[in-house]
Amino acid sequence: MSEITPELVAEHGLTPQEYEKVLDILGRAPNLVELGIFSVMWSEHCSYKSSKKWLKTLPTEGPQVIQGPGENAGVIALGEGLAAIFKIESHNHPSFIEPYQGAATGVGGILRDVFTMGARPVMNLNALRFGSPDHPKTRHLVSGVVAGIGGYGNCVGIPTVGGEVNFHPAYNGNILVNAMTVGLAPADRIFYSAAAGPGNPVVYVGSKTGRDGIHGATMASAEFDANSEEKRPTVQVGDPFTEKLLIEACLELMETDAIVAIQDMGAAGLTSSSFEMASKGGVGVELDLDRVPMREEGMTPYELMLSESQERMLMVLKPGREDRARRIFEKWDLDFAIIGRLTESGRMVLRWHGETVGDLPIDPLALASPEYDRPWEPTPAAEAVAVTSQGDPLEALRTLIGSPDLASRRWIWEQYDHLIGGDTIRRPGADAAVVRLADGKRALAATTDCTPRYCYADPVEGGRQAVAESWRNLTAVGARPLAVTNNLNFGNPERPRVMGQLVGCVQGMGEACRAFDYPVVSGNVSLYNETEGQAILPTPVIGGVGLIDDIAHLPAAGLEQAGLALVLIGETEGHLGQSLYLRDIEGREEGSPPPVNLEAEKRNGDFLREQIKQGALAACHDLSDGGLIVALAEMALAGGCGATLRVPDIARDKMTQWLFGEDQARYLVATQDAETLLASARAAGVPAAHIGESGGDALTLEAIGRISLEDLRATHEGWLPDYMSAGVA
Amino acid sequence: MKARVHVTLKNGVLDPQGKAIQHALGALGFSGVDDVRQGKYIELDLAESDPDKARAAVEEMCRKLLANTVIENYSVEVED
Amino acid sequence: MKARVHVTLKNGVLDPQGKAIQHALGALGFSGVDDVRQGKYIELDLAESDPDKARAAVEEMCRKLLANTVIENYSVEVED
Amino acid sequence: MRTAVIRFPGTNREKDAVVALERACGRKPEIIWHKESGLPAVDLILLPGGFAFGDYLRAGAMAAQSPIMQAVRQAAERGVPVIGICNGFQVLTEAGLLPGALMRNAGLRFVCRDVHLRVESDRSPFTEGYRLGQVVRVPVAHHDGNYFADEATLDRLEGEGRVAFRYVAGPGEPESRANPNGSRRDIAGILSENRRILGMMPHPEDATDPLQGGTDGCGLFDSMARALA
Ligand SMILES: Nc1ncnc2c1ncn2[C@@H]1O[C@H](COP(=O)(O)OP(=O)(O)O)[C@@H](O)[C@H]1O
Ligand SMILES: [Mg+2]
Repeated sequence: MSEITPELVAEHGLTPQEYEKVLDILGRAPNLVELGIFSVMWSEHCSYKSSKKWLKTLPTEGPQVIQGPGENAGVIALGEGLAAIFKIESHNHPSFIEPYQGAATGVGGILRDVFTMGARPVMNLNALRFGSPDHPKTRHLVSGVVAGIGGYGNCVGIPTVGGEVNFHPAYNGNILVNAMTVGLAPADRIFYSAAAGPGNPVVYVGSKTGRDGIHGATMASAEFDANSEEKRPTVQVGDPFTEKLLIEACLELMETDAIVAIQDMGAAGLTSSSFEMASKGGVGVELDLDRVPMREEGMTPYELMLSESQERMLMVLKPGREDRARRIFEKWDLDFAIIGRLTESGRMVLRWHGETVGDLPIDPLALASPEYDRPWEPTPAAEAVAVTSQGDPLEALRTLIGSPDLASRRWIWEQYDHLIGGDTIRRPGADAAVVRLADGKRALAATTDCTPRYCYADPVEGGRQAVAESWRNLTAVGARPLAVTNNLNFGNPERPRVMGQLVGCVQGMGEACRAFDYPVVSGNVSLYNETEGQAILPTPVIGGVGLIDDIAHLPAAGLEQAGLALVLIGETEGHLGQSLYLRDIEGREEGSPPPVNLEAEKRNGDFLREQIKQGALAACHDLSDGGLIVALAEMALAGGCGATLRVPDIARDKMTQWLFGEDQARYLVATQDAETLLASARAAGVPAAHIGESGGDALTLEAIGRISLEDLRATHEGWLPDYMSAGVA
Repeated sequence: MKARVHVTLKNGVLDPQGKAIQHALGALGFSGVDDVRQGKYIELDLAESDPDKARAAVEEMCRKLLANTVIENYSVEVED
Repeated sequence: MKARVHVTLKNGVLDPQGKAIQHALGALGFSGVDDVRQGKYIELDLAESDPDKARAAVEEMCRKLLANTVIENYSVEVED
Repeated sequence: MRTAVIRFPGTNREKDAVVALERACGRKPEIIWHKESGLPAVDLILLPGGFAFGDYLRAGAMAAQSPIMQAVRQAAERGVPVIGICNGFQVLTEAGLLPGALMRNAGLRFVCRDVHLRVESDRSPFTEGYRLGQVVRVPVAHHDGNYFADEATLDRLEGEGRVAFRYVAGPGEPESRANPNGSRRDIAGILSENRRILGMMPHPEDATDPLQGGTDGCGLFDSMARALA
């Protein structure tokens, strides 16, 4: 057994203080296996040591919540005996190293978090951030990430129905790949991870364990030879076929009454899954590591405990159910091995050919992980910006609609099977994805949202805005927003400015979630997203899920017929700070983001949902990046019908602000009956204005000019495919 | 001049395809197949006629495009 | 004993992957690449120790599974 | 009408097919596991979409060797109609029940979108409900749908009227977007010699409900229900 030197401790990412705590807990020095276990259990990824204090401030409860944060995924009730199970997770670093496999295994990981709780996954979404399109790596990363997400999801057979993509130089050295899965399960048959019942068998199923993704000490330790790099791929390769079998086998087993507890082996593999299950259930575990199915010869206990091989699950079965379970996994040609038992000891005892190679107390390790109150600094308030230029608005629109952040994502989602299952009733490209439930009447809606440039300028406002935008996107398809999952992507939390961004964003998110009764039920934190001192923009991605009670009322995403009145819902001040207009037309990334008025959001959204329910709206779209004129152009392109817009007199002198301002809490709707809609709005205290009509094959700004849909479509659809084919990916 | 490139997965990297082939061969009744690894085989026709230069060029192609050196090895042969 | 199988596309079968590689090599500035064909390379570890028997078995594997003879040729080498 | 849907490990579009079959035939199909060696007496066998065995090695290659394919072959020989959609088409070519092969899409990327198909033969139990020359819109979702056969085979398929569907440009769509995968002669689906086996890459089963964005796929399922009832 190698000696534990300070270097070895440091290589395992433990600070000297943390190592002192290890010595305290054990009352002796750990051996290498044990050190490896502490190292991964106390890693930022597994312990949330920098973020825990702040995550606790988020609202997590509500009558709809069956399970909030703390399990593999969050669970909410949909009524009629059905539950939705969902979570989002990042795979940022692996995707930068190897975009195809990194993104693919990210999808695999989040799928497991959801089906491990008993759900059949029904929708995948992904939130992606890439560097500047000019950066030499960007094309390759876009190509690989998109192919990887599609490659995995398509093969497993879960429709990928939504997501978002931004480009910004702050992600040049550190892209973000966040994947979200939503699944469905009977509300009375949810599976949890708390182990129970000393004596019960601990069962390993899925793929064999290889030397994938083992971090920590390498060369310094005598156990590793010079070839260890070659032996230890840092990149895991996904096997979606095995994942598909694993889903089917697990769901088949879940139909029987055999499982006490189940948990996927995600980050830190066997270590975190076994410790978490034991700790949650207050039991001990004995594992015979030599029984773990192994892919390669000569694997060590250290490697087995730390491997991050994909497509594996750990379960505790009821006594006597082993054979039945084994038959199911054999039917699906998957490995099945009883690798241990639960005990009453509260300890994790690891054996290797009969010899004890590790013996650790479970709770101190799992629960007493470090928790830091890291120093933080608020982001200084930004100055208000003045916009004086009044350039040609239609030219600006043409530029924006074909710009990297607003151009059509068709090139991406056509690589995703977004139709499989036959229940996709709103295809990608609109506000929220909509997938019909088996009852044929209701549907789930989901979306991912974040505007990182807002978060950077004002973390609190940005945090609020991300939640508000997701809530709006669900509202725009007539869904009742039910709950969110979130992925907090930030730089190095040891830098007070970055920590301040996290604190601010979480504060803003919490306020908005509270205001909307839109609790956080799951999430993920990804820190240290920086290279060479350049941190990413703070990117707290919100994954929102809502329920449509009757799909008969689903409004169209676009203008599909002439003669409809266009009504703008919500108040327009013309806020251009941090707008895409300011950035992409005037080249200024400046100012404060548009303020989010949570009351106005709620009032306008509730009003809009009611109108949809009454069948008053033919089409509906929320306003966000690029403001009113961009939203209108998107609706015209989506439905294939043009429109005429009247700039109100009061807006004439501030036309740029009126057209491109990114004020929140707004929707653009099309209706047959503007008068009734306006009257209802007045009654509800909701600002609303009749601003134009649908019709024609162009977008016309009355008394200003027109731009043909064909022209708009060419720029909008052209940018991404042209960009991707202009160089080697 | 012809060049031949073999691109194979590094040791220790999971090879789902190889694993599936091995399994399928077993199901077809071929016994005694202990391991299967699948790689790529790429043939190039080059205008270059100097073998050393051709090899150098193809090795650069491997690094830049043909192999994903994070998970794959490559080997190059040129015809003499 | 080790066997190596090369599966290549027949002449006359258009090879989209090869074409894409050729195009990408051009875009990367490699000139003089006249043609690229991509095939598969499969390595098998066999329990069999008689080379003739091993070869015969692997050829049958190719016919039955490893190659699609509508579009592909195969060749087998066994280690001696 | 009794129908069977074959399920391989990695099959993933069986639900879509089951829903469409049930809608047209009024009866749930039986799902048959690939390890079975026999089939119940049925009037139609459907091989659905998916990634059987991960599509590793070649799409459909391993599935074509499954025990159930023996039974499918025998049923086909007795004249039981067999339809392979997407992965099912790939399996049928790999099993030698249909000529040619499905190669990687010419664009190398997976493609999921609506395409337009012209009905090239109304002489089969699968297509008789369509008008010859009718253009229908249904989605594709595949990575290996690039149909290849040698010239002689292609000539023969055309000569014998065995091309069932061809990709064509839809209204207002550029020619260049018509064929999503590079298939020879824009072939999207073909029939066997006796016209009782159909293989096609597009997914008519995902175009059977207005909420899916179209119902042009109903023609195919209704044809089968009528022809085989
Ligand atoms: N930003 C967050 N907000 C709310 N809950 C979070 C957040 N980040 C992580 N969680 C919760 O913490 C728990 C552990 O997360 P994680 O380690 O990602 O789980 P897993 O190991 O299943 O991938 C989960 O219940 C997750 O939902
Ligand atoms: Mg988990």
